[in-house]
Amino acid sequence: MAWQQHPYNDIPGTYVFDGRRAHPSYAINKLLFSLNDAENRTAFETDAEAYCQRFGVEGVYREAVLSNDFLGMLRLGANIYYLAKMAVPRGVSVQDAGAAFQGISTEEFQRNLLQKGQGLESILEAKGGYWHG
Amino acid sequence: MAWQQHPYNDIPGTYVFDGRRAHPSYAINKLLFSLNDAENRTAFETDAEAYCQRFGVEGVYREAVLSNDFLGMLRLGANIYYLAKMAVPRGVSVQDAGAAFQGISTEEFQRNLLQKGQGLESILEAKGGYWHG
Amino acid sequence: MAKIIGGLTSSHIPAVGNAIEQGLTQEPYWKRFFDGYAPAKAWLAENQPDVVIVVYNDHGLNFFLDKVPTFAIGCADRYENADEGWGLKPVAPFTGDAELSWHIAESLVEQEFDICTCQEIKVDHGFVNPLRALWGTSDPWPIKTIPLAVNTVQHPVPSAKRCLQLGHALGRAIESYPEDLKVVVLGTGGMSHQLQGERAGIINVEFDLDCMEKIINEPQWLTQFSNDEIMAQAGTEGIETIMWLVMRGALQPQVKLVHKHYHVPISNTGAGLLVLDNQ
Amino acid sequence: MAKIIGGLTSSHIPAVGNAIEQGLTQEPYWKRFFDGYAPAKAWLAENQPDVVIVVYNDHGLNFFLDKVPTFAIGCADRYENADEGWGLKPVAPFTGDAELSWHIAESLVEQEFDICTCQEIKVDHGFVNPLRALWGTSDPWPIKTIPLAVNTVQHPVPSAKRCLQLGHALGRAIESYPEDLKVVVLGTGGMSHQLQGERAGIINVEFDLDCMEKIINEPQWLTQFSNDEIMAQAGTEGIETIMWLVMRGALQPQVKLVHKHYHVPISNTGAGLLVLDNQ
Ligand SMILES: [Fe+3]
Ligand SMILES: [Fe+3]
Repeated sequence: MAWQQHPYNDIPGTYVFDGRRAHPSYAINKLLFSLNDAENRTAFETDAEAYCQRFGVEGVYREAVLSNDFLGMLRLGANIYYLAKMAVPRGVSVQDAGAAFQGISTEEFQRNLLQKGQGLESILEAKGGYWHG
Repeated sequence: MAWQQHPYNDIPGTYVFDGRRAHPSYAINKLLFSLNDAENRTAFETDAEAYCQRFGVEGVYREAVLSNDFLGMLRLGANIYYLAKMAVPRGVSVQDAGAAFQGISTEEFQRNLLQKGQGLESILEAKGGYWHG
Repeated sequence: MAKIIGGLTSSHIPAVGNAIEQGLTQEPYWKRFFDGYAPAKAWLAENQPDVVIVVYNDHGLNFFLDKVPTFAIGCADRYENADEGWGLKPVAPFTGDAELSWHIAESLVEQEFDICTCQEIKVDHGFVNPLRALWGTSDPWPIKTIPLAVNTVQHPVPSAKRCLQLGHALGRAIESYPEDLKVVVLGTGGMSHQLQGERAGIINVEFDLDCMEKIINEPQWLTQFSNDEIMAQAGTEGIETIMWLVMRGALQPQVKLVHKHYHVPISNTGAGLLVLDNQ
Repeated sequence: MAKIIGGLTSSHIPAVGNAIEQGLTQEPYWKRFFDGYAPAKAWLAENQPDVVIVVYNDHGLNFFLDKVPTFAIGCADRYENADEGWGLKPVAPFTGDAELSWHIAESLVEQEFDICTCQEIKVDHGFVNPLRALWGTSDPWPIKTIPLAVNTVQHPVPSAKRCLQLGHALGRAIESYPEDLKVVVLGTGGMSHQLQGERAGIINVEFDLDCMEKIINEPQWLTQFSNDEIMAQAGTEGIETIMWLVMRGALQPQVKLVHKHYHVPISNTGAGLLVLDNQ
């Protein structure tokens, strides 16, 4: 048993979705993928415990699902795109999850994003040739 | 619209399963693939017409399915491996289908195959190094 | 013979589709982003391509982790959009061109690309949103489409170099097709963003603009970087920008820049739009 | 480090599994075919490999035409056999080695093979029957397995040359794995046969024997042929023999022949068994 090391493991605050992360979390991701289907979403809402059992989601994975612990699910290896299929209908956006990872509010997370656009027009003018309306 | 020609189209008595064959026969192959599942096989046995409709199998494809016309299905583009999932449980083997393509009996088809083994040991002895028991 | 008349790039994030759906494109947050699509729309209206090859990644609608192909091509005459789990109403189905798809698949396999052929694909926001932004949401759609899916979700992900090489092979495949067709190739996704981890929310304007400049006429620049290095610069989901190289590789070595537009932020991302004339 | 100790080839046709299941292996039709496996079994018993990479094609159990990858690798710790539609009782599940699988997948993508990673695979007779013939049907199985599926069903199919190159890359991938493991690679399928069309039933003993001879220490011989030429010689389903090249490519340029066995007909096919020592 030997998971290989990668340079991307050294990028701080970053969880690259590779085999090492995907392998133990296959069942939870399969459950999340199934929520593409509206009938499955209803079945999940109706009896989340039975739904976990159907997909073999157990232990800490099951606890995270049943308690809507989206941050915990991500840390356990849920893929962010699959997670969105459960979180978004429950009012938790991908930005909410990003903010939670940093321990800040979603408003602050969004303000930080807006700040990346500060001075954009002058940067683009310096580069030249960009559309400006 | 332009299906490309291939040298394999010139091999006599041969239908290579490429895009040109697979494209128009997608629905019938999807129906046949579904028969991997025992529940689906029962549904198909119970009401083959409804089953065809469920998979969008229509026209000549539908007629071939409903009349157990395995040779017709092959000629229409059913893949031989998928076809076996319907034919074998109904007592029609891949060898029966091969014989039907040639218009001979399965016994004759099998005799022809057995003849390919005639003189095998002396051929192998000439080559050298083969196991002979 | 078929001719690649141009290449485009576009963001594909879900929020773009939502903004269109909810009529927000002239709201302050969105106005500059969407207004920048007008010159691209004008070029498309003038040049009237017949087919668009959409290079995109699936985000868990059509492909699950049981089967993650590095490269996959749609080989059907029709592609459906579908609910991705958020309950959004799917847009009208897209018309494909199965013969052209199979020709491309055969050519790519001959050129030693190990493509996955898909006779049925549910196309997700990564495919749909750039088409909505560039052609306008419509039913029926005014152009034939061929999905070309690149795995950017489940690592290992193909390198920038391999994506550019796929583009070269794609260009040869399309231009060896005997029917007179005007084709455009659309690279979607990116630019810099990271959705998960404590590093979520990074946007690297400088790296994005370097990518935009270089992809125009020096795309091999991006192939100097490993995926580790691209993710370090552009975020884990920023790796999507490698898909632009598939588009770029399909064009001639030197192309004419028609339009260049960059906006930030759109949702969590830097958003870049290029129109490259290949004629 | 992991070491590839040898390579084997075997027929994988359904009838082999049926004969084992029904206890027919000593019947006149089957005796010579199955008796020829004894030296292979003895070599395996003596050399005790830990893992077998099974190069096979799926025949419509795990992969449908909606997603046909050229090359796909199992990345799981367990693989189930399943009913293929004929109602046969599945054999016991197989134990995988997910870490080794992911290492191979990462290495192959780095070496520019566009593999499809599969975290779940139902393995069909193409995978199961060679294992039953070589190790005996058992529960649990005495060896870890990794499925490596090659598309030989839906054309375009990879060339013999590409298969041999995949083998070279597979060899490098396995032998760069840090764990001490003894690995064998098993190429399944073939040899000449054609199931459909008026040409059904062809068997080309001469071509089969040429393939067997050349694959031992001159496998590039087979790469001179296009798939059209191989199908003309060996039948449409005879194209499966290209999978032997994946096995052969993973070994050293020169190997020691341990065992060579050919029988005809088995069902509609020529059946070849090779044991190649790579030590
Ligand atoms: Fe995306
Ligand atoms: Fe086979």
